[in-house]
Amino acid sequence: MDITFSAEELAFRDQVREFLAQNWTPDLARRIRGEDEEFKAAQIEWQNKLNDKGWLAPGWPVEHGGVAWSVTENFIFETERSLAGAPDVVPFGLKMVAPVIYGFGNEEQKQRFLPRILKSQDWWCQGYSEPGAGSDLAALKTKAELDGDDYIVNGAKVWTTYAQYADWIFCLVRTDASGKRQDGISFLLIDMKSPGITVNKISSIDDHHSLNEVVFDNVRVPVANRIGEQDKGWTYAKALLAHERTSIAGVADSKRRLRDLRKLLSEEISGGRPLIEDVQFQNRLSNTEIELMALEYTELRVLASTADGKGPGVESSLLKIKGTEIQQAIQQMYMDLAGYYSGVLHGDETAESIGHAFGHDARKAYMYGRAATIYGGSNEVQKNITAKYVLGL
Amino acid sequence: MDITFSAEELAFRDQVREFLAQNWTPDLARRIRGEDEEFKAAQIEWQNKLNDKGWLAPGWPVEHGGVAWSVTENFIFETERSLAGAPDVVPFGLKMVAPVIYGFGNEEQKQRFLPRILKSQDWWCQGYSEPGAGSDLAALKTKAELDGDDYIVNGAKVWTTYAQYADWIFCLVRTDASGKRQDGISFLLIDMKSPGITVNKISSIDDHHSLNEVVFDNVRVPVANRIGEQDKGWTYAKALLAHERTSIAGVADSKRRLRDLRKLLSEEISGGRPLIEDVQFQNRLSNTEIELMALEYTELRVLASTADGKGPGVESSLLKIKGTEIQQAIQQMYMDLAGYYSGVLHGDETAESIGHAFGHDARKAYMYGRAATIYGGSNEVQKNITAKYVLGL
Amino acid sequence: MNFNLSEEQNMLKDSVARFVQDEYDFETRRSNAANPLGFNPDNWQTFAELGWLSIPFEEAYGGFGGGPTDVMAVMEEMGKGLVVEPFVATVLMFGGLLSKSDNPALKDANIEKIIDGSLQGAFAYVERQSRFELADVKTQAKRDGDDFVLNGEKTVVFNGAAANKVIVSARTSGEQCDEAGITLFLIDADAPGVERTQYRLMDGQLVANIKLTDVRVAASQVVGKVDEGYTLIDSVVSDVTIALCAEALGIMQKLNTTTIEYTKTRQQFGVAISSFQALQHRMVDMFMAGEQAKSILYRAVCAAEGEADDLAKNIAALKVMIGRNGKLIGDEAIQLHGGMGLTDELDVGHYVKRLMMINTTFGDADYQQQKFNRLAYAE
Amino acid sequence: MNFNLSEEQNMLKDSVARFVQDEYDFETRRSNAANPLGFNPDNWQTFAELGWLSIPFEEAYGGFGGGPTDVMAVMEEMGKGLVVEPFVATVLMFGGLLSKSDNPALKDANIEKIIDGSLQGAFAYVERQSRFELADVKTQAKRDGDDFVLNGEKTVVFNGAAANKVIVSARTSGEQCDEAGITLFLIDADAPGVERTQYRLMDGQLVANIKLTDVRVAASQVVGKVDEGYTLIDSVVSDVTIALCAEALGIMQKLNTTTIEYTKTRQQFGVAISSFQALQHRMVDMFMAGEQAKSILYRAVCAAEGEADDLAKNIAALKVMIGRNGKLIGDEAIQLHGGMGLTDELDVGHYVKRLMMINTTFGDADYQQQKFNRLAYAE
Repeated sequence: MDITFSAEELAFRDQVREFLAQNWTPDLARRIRGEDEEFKAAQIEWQNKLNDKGWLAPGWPVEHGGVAWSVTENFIFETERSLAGAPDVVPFGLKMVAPVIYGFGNEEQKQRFLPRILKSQDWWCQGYSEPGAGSDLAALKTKAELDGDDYIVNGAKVWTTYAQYADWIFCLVRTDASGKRQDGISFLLIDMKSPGITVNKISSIDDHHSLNEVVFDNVRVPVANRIGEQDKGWTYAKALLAHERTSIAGVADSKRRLRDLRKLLSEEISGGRPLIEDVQFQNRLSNTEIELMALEYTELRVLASTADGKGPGVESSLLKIKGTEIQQAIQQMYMDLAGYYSGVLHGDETAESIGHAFGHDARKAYMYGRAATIYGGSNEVQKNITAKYVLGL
Repeated sequence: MDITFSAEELAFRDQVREFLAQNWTPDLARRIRGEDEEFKAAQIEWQNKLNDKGWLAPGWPVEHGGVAWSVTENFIFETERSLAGAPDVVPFGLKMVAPVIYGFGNEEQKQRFLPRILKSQDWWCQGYSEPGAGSDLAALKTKAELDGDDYIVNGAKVWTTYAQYADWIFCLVRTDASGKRQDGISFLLIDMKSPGITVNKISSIDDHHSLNEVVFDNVRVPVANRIGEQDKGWTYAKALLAHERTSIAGVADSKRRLRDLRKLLSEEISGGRPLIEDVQFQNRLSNTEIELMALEYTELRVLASTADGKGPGVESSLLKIKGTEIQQAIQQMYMDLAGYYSGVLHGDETAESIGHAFGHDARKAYMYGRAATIYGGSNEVQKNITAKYVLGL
Repeated sequence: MNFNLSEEQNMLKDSVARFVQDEYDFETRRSNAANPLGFNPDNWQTFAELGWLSIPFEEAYGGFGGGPTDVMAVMEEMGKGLVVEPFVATVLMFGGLLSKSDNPALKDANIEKIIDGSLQGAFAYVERQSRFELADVKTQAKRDGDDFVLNGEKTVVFNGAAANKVIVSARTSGEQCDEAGITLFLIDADAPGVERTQYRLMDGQLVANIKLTDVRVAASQVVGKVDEGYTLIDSVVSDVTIALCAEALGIMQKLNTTTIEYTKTRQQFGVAISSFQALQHRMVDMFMAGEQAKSILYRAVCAAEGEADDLAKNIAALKVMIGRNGKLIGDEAIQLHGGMGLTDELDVGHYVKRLMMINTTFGDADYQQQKFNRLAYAE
Repeated sequence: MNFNLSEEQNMLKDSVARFVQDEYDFETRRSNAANPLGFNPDNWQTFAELGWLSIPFEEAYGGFGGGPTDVMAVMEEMGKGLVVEPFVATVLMFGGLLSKSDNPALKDANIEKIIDGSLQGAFAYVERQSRFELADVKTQAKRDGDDFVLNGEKTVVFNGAAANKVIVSARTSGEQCDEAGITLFLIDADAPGVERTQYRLMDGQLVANIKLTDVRVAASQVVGKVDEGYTLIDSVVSDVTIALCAEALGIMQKLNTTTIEYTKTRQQFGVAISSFQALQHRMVDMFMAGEQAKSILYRAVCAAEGEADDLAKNIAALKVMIGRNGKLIGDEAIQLHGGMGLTDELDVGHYVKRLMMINTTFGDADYQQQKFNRLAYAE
């Protein structure tokens, strides 16, 4: 039992802090909060800065441009990044499709896709969920039929985040409908510029455009874009799901959000007293903070066990469930702090001219946050998985 | 929408208060808190006083000695009784078997059993649950085989409250194992003095003797003691279950317990301040009090709907679930109020000489109270019932 | 004791239900909300014709003379339809203050116009710093001869964009948070010195901030008595709280029904998700939360009808439970709808947003619980 | 960064686990608790022989020199066996105060005897009025020449019935709730003027109230410094809190395992109740509660090992979570065992009772949360 930092680790922390101080500028922070193209350009700029430093791809094999951080270094980086308010990378390319490509792709695929992901030249999105198959991934119906050297893909994917920006989509498609539901699924990489692809915006409750439906109408996809073997896609996707759950936990970001919330609570006056002095609000804060203190160590335990070669495993469901519950509890506190102003939509007027500057952001985060317990396998499905594979029920 | 009391109802309330002031004496209150025979005698004395006044059996047909109170009168009586700290009647005879007897029994059975119940000459207990069948009542295995004018009963019942005092037990027994599980069950009244009956004490977590196992070894029960038709017992029992749930809610008693708790909280000092001034404890109190304020009206709505001839119906599950949750929340608060003294078992010393006088009682109530969410059909089963019959799921 | 509506009340409730059924499908509601006024003025005329705008007013002024039960019956149904027309702002808040003000001249001049639908009103009581404290009033009113001169800013004024007249709380004496020293003024929304900034809330309401710069108001336009406005505010806020909670109950019932229906049709893992026991138990929790909310609403309405001593405590309890149970039902409704619950096209999110705004209005569940604690446990 | 035990710690943990496995089945435990001492003295000798009684003491006094991690490893396994022998009272509390007291004479005279098993100790800190406030001390100690004379009453003294010696907190100066002015005295349990009343707690512990009437104690028997006892108490209570929480973790793990096993065998409605999804999800909640408790225990142990600045905050957080998650697990364990969970014959209720006593000791979850709030949010 030891979590004290070594001298080397402390030096690394200083290095991270220095990097953030120089590169995570207020101007970049402002632009990244923007909409559409402004956001996209700023996000890419940020990722390129990380890549220039060689810090964009922890966990990737070093020969493909990854950085081989220890669990502790990773923890230090994430903590510092988050406390500085800098965002995570967009996960679809770097954290989701890349591990599948370097884990199961062929050499040509690795050479073709990984460098462009590192340089943020391709923006990726994820094509898993379908209108009929939400958390029940294996029920997917989008089908791919072989026609010479191509697959012909027909069907639709939904809840596709940032599909409107994407150059590529990675998809689970059905190549054989005869066997068990998990069999007969293949993993395809599809160019979003292919003829026959339509992206339909989904208006969502956060009044922000992030979700889309992606429709495939006789889309031709070269067989060369298939990862691994035909009909074995489920195996490749599964390896990735545990990782997705772990990163959804968002522990470092929740820590920063709580810290900022505390500050706002000490500035907000209710009945002549700062709201932070209100015992009821203190209890809500500490209920969440204590869960988060524990979850931070749960995550470290999972990471340490991964480093020991045991893999994140099914305990990652716990991280996903608790992590998203904590996120939502924090979002709720921001809403309650903002009071009447939590309802304000952006109009011609800025939030500042109306009331609290943070009301609008609180609402956006709250509404978008409703998705966290649903995507990546709903929390109910995570409980089913835990009941079956961890508890043996 | 009207709940104001009429002049007649106010007069009735005064009458109830006067009765309680005269009959619910401190001496009786002391004895009824005693153990074993002292408790039993005091309980019977109290029921006889109610019977002398004609108030023992609300809901019974008047011709059998019942009192035809309106919903409001019943509410007034229960509220006043509870606020005075007087206990409810023991339900097994008066509230559980009696409605089955006057509802489904024959004339001879009515004449034989009802007067003795009213006079508390027979102490009844309930033989429903079995070792293998808890909330799944219909899985019962105790069997009764016809032999001339008798049934021969073999099997065992568990969790039988106060079987050690009982003169009679009403039982569900299996008379036919061939059909659907709910069919082939009969409803028998069995004399506890019958040869072949053994009562085994179950030591329970409250260190108090209330639960028992009742074993039947070739017990002869006259067919005359069967209610209604053979194999139709489930129908009679079911009619009773909804009523049981309603009375388990214990709204009036919870009101008194909360009132008394408030007083104790204002006397207990923590860090120089009365505990009632602690915002956290206030919130726990009000969380429970507000639920109870609502549940009181839920109960009134159910009662009013019963009075309109609509029957308590399946909504009674809600009363049972919420009512028992409230009881347990109150028990927990007493425990937390008592602090270290919540753990004190009775020994040679009285509770007063050790620390808080109420610590021992708090623990007993808490431990016994764990049963409330389990008996009468566990709260999980109540949710299944509500899902199926109320929500149509 | 009875919890039945009178025949008249049942007719009223049915008429609102029928209106919602026939005239207020989800797409129509969307276009009503998108109207530059924030609601559909034709509907408002319909409300006038159906007599709904007269409900809480005394018969002497042409009103229906309805009480809390009548208002509850109407609001529950309006909740089910997510009606955006400003019944609460104009009739219950603005109209309520006038109605309870004991000022015949102002009543004569205004109530009739509310009832015939020609006058839109608003009550401006929130300030930037006030949070949920009704007595936290910085807006100043200085006497100048027969007039008062108002300076300050009010925020989040419900129906503030469409209102022809606004009742404004302002300080005529006392310190910033004192209950004494608050006076209510009836002003024209286009009076010189009144500057409005309109914006939308997430529940579709069009609201406004109102800046007051040397706004001159005749003393005859004081609603109630000088320095004694707080009592009037408190009483009307109490009535309106019941109304909003009845609206919330309608919404909760709608969300429960919708969620149950959705889970019966949604297939996952080869079966309808309504067959999953874990979800069934959670829907039972939603059902119980709705029934308990209904009970405590009835309790508060009975207390208001009977002018019970513990009315304030009942109303605080009501607001706490509506806030908490509303949150439980809203959260579960979205979660059980899965991805569909996140879309703006389904009505679920809109119901949830309205529940959230009702929770916030006049203080959220936490705030109201502290009020309850003070009433119940402070010696 | 690593969360592994050292080889030595693993051996220690295994030896406790083996003892529990071999020597501490449920019936044996029951008879150990029923012993007039409140525990089995033969076991105590075994503990001494296995070296467990030496764990936290400095090597200079014959100790093992163990730290928080060693104690955690032992206590987690003791929790699983519901061991009633007073390891916490004698070794960690009584021994801990001596060990941290910087008083070589008292250490020389006592620690060796603790380690060889011949000395039973107790720490008397609760008073009738004190609730969870360690500084609320009314017991008076007046100086009289080279002695102090003690008067007062201590309640709920763990191991108070069997203890040969007792450390008593008493006030030598200051007001009733002041942290300054508390002094710790080492007294013989059978000294003149000491009157003990023993009784049992629901978790099987035999405890005592101790009345002190003109009890004369030499100044040389002051543990630590006069008037400065509070700092010592605070430090030892912090260590013992971690130990008790490790015990609680062992109990929670045991309850989780037992409950899962029970539901797999218990049939209702024709199937094992473990197949009901609603119960499965609740068992997942129990599992998550246990894992989170384990994580925050590790966090507190790491903070203690590293003597971190925010140790106090970590310990308060630990105690809150152990209290709350312990309650969740205990409640669910009983509920999912149905009627069987209510019987004294099954071990479930006994585990739950011990969890409840641990929650109460040094302040329950609510109390500790307020402490956390003060540490975290008071400027």
